[in-house]
Amino acid sequence: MVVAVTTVASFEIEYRRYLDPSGRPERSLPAFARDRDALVSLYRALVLTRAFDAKAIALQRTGRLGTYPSCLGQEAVAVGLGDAMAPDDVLLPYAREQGAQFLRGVALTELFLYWGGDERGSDFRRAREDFPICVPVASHAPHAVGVALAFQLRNERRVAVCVSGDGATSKGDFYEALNVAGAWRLPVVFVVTNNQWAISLPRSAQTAAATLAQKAIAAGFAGGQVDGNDVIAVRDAVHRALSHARDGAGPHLIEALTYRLSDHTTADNASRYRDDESVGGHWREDPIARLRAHLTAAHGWTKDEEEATLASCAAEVERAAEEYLATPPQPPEAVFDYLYESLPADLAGQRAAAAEAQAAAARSDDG
Amino acid sequence: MVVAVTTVASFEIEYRRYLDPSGRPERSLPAFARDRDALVSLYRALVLTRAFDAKAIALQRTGRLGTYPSCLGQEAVAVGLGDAMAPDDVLLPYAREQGAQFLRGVALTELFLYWGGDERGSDFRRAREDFPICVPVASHAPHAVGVALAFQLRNERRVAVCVSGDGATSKGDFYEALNVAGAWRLPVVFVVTNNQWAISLPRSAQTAAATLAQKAIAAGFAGGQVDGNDVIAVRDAVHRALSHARDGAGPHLIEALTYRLSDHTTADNASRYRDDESVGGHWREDPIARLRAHLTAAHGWTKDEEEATLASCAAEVERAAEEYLATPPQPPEAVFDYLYESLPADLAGQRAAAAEAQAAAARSDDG
Amino acid sequence: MVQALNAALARAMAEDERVLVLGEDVGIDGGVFRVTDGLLDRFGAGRVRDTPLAETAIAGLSVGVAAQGFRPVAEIQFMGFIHSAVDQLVCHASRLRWRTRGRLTCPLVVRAPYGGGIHAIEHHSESTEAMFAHVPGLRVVIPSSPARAYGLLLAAIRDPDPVLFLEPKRIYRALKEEVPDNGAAAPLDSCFQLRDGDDLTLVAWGAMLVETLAAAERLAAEGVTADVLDVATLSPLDMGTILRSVEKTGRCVIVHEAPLTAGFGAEIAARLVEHGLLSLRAPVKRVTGYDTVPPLPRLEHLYMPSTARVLAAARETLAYS
Amino acid sequence: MVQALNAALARAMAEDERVLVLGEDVGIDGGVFRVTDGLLDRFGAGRVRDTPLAETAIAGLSVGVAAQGFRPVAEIQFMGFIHSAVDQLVCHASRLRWRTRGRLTCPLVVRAPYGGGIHAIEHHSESTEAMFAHVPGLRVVIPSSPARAYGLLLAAIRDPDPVLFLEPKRIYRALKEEVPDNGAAAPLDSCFQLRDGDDLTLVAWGAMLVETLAAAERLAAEGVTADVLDVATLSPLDMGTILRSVEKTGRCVIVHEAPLTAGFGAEIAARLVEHGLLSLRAPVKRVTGYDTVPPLPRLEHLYMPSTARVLAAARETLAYS
Ligand SMILES: Cc1ncc(C[n+]2csc(CCOP(=O)(O)OP(=O)(O)O)c2C)c(N)n1
Ligand SMILES: Cc1ncc(C[n+]2csc(CCOP(=O)(O)OP(=O)(O)O)c2C)c(N)n1
Ligand SMILES: [Mg+2]
Ligand SMILES: [Mg+2]
Repeated sequence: MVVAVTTVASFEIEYRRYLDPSGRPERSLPAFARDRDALVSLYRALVLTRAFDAKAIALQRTGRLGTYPSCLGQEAVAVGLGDAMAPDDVLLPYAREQGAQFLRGVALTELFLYWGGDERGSDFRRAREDFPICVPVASHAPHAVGVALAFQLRNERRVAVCVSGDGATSKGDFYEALNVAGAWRLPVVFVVTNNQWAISLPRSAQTAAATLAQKAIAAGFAGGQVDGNDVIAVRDAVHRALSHARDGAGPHLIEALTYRLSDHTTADNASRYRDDESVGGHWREDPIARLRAHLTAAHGWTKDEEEATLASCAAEVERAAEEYLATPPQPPEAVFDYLYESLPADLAGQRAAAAEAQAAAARSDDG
Repeated sequence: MVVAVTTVASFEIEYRRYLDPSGRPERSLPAFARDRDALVSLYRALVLTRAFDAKAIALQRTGRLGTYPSCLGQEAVAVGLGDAMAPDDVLLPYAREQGAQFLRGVALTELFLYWGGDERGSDFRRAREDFPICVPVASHAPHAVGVALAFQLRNERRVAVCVSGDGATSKGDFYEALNVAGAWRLPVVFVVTNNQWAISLPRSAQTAAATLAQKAIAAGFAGGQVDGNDVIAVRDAVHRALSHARDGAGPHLIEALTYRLSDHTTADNASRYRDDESVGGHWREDPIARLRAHLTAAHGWTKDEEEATLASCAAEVERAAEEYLATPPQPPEAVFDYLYESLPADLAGQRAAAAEAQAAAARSDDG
Repeated sequence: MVQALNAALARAMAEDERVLVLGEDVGIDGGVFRVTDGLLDRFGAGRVRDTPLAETAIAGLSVGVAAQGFRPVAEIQFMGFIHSAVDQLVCHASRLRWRTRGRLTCPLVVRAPYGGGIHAIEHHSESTEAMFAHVPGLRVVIPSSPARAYGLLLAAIRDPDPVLFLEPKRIYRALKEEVPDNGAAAPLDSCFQLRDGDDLTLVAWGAMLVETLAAAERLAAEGVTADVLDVATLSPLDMGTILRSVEKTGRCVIVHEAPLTAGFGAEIAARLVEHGLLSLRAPVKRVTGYDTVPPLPRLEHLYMPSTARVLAAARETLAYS
Repeated sequence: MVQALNAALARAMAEDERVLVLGEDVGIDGGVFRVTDGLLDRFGAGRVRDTPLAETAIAGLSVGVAAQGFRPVAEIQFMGFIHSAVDQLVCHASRLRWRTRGRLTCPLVVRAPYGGGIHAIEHHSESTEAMFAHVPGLRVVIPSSPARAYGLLLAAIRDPDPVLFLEPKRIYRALKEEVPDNGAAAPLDSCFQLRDGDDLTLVAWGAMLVETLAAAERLAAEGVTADVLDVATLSPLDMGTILRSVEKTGRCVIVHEAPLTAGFGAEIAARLVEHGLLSLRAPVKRVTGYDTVPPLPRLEHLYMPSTARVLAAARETLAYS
């Protein structure tokens, strides 16, 4: 029987990569990536991020930091997008964007403070408009829409960049944000770091969608995939999306394919749900080794330069760790301040009572 | 510059229609639609629905019914899907599916009671497993996923059918439901009645998506469009989706294109946000006239048959309205019962106090 | 009250271009209750925005645009649909200043019509103010007259922190009164004393002031005078005024439409017994909705606290000694 | 407590095949706190389901599958993430039986670890039980020991109506005790009396019983004896037991971790003054978290109610006359 059918819409999802896992270019590189200095600074950002990550885990293991989410193996996503952003764009991170935050001007000490359990870690001295880390998954996606709305209302050529994980794409707020961003053609770029896991849930069980990039189709704008372990591809894709958004052409979604080499956090034990061999295989995709290989082959990166880079990053991380460990906690009043611009009378009473309670506790041994 | 791009996924959205607005078949009709009796029963269901709708509005205007959402012009969507469903499938309606509910066995009197402000209107004597009308937009979509999960767990060849509007597709719970349904390959069909409006918001402002059918792409399953004013196309599309789901092939989304000829509800005044001319034009698409024209041309539908149908539907609606108006309200205790299977002691106290308060009010004139 | 709210919004938008109005049907339709009527024509589609049907996004994008220095006034069409916005209000709006030690702030107002008594359809009669009064960092404000609606909404919009502004829809059009559009804000930290008395303190907010004032009238006719306090700003709460009144009267009845258990009346009663036990000459009574779902229209009248119930409680309290 | 909860879940699944367990990471990972450890192996992926990361869907599909006769036990990984499920709990789970006059029901249990004191990251220390105790039709249950966790969880799963089951994560592993896996459910409508006394009534729930019992110990050493009541089932509330105790002691201190204002302690205090005023020989004190966000680990200890604060309040109450 003939069926009454006409095709009314069709869509495609593209994938981008420049460097193969061994660091060999598969295609001619984008302009920025032919400049040795540009690549070296990307490389240093990757190395610094990994050094910070290792130190954070070491501090946690020795009881000097709280639960911490490692970004081991995913550094290129954060570094690529952080490098592509303009200073006055606004970053809305999830939790594994250490590399991007550092490039944005967030101090290593600030991130140590935050994961060390001190609210001042979110009071960035630079990157004043960037959002703090967002623990409730995907709940920052609507914030990015609001930030982009502010840019649109003020006719500013700025873009909000929201980063989330593969698991976040299952949440309603993620989708609502995409839909409004599309409906209002807002300058916002959604970067989905697909590290293949949401704690113990593999990407394959998170959604039946063949790609996470196609989540954007439901919201009426384009999405694409990129090799998230190829920092050149990430930076290039994010840069394109940013220019597109700056020109008023609306939002874009980038799915960066990578792999979470670490446990979900220091509180997690991934061996309960995935076997180490399969994880080990992903080291072949290591974004740092990949860029180093390319630098060596194409730009004569030397052993001395490598060692100097490692050393300076290690030193920078050590300095930050010491500064963090030397930072005294906030005064007790900090429990009450910062909630309202000016302390309401009702809360002032509690603030006083609390001070009294502490004084009492100090006097007695009951505490 | 050559760019490193490969296409990793592509999608298409199809549109189906059998009868053009004048009732002329554009394609050979599906088997069921060549049977005069089948078409006549569909036709009667459409006429009955419109008669009920008119009566409900009349009752509301005369203060004998509460706020009511008319389905004028959209009857073919509900009738087509209601007719396609098997008795033991489960319907999760939004609010304009009167035609489907009647075909499922919900009594006209029950819907009058519900919109008249009586909870017993949701205690369907038949269609015992169907869900009641769902006022919080899209919040029933996850319920459909749960019902479908029950069918899957029991290996039953049953399907949950969730109906919502175009506005509902912007909500996070709608999307979360689609995503889980796709991930778990559940037997559920989502029908989106795109009547072009969400109260005052036109479909074009609801989302940048070219179609609402493509919302399914984000969830990893197929969606398609159908002419929602062609009851044959609706029934055919829903029937295909149901068989597909029954066979374990997972969910499907159908966007039924129609038009809300009425105000949003009896509490709304659509002339504030759309001009009557543009609305009037849509009468050319009237699903009832369309099927009648086809019945007349292809099956010798007579004036007598037409009048008999109108008369019997009018009579059925009148009987139901009288039954509704003659139904005394629930006893006062009904305010406390049905909340828990057995009344907790704490609530029993309030139940007694309430009875006392009423008695007092009855005695005095304070109430 | 609708006109007063509309005037306050227009005033706020005119005097501060950072003020935005957004929500479902707030534009050309002027809001389903017409509170935003005319704002689109006057201030344009940039600042008066119809949103897609998505409460989480409405609240969440408001947090984002507020962090950028705008002052969004977001409408949730009915309080029954505010639940999808709770996550954004609890995890973000109320905490952004706290989380960033004051670096980013959230000068946001979320407006929502609330309460029953208008024979509405399902999910259109809820009053869940107590759930929000429990959220640190979120102000909860409820007007009970056109004048207070005007002054409190202006204050809420000018406040640098997030405010949940609940509008008792039953009295949207009931109470008519001339409200001078003078831009004068009302205080966000004090109860309003609506009647003066010596024998009894009646505490209420929102539409329940109608029944409460009627009861006070009735009692006055019988020679019993009552303080009638409109709490207005549930959070932060002005307990001082209530304590002072009960110190004088020794007797208190609290009236609210929300269910009894864990309703906001409990907080007031608890503070009375904690800080005013000595002045209490009778048990503090609460006249509230029952711990049930608001019934559909046919039985709704059995649920709503009535003047008769307020009077009965008042008389019991007065009889106590 | 983790083992007791795990045993209760296993028992319930073994004795009733309609019982399902679902949530994020409840399968192979056994839940981030291991409460569902081993259930996947024993009962299979059909009945123990890892869900996508979507709390609204978790709650909503649980309502749907419950309406079909299953008995889902849904886990929300931390109470700080329950807000996205509020809409489903308030508008649907708690009302399905009511809305359909008993035709469709919702035998659903939503489990969530709650409370602070474990030096967790942001949004992992909340206690918002009061918001849910205000929802008619939703039971709110909180265990304070392994034995009560076992009995109350079994009762919650067997109950024909929706139950929010909050697990005080601070004592997940703190209190060790042998719990016989005898399938015996605990009552869902009564407080547990943990200590007997004459001078004072201490009321608490969840992890706060640790500080409360410690305070009672200390007072006993000083010759002051206290009734210690574990409310356990906040809603519906067993006020009778509390009233009887205060009738005896005349003095009451309520302890909870949640912020003071509109916390559940207010409901108990309010009922004491409404129904037990005559027996009150001192103001009812509440020792609670402050009306602030739970601070991050470095200052968290300043927020958590301490034994010292409970003692101070108890002594004030005892000194009062
Ligand atoms: C709304 C919400 N639910 C649950 C959690 C607990 N949780 C923290 S991270 C996480 C998985 C996130 O996965 P993904 O989005 O892929 O990001 P990833 O951690 O893999 O980078 C979960 C379930 C949370 N933080 N927020
Ligand atoms: C969550 C929620 N938000 C807002 C409303 C108020 N409301 C009722 S119907 C409606 C528009 C629905 O539009 P659509 O989904 O297209 O269905 P239609 O009414 O057009 O059939 C709105 C905003 C609601 N019922 N639920
Ligand atoms: Mg992930
Ligand atoms: Mg519509």
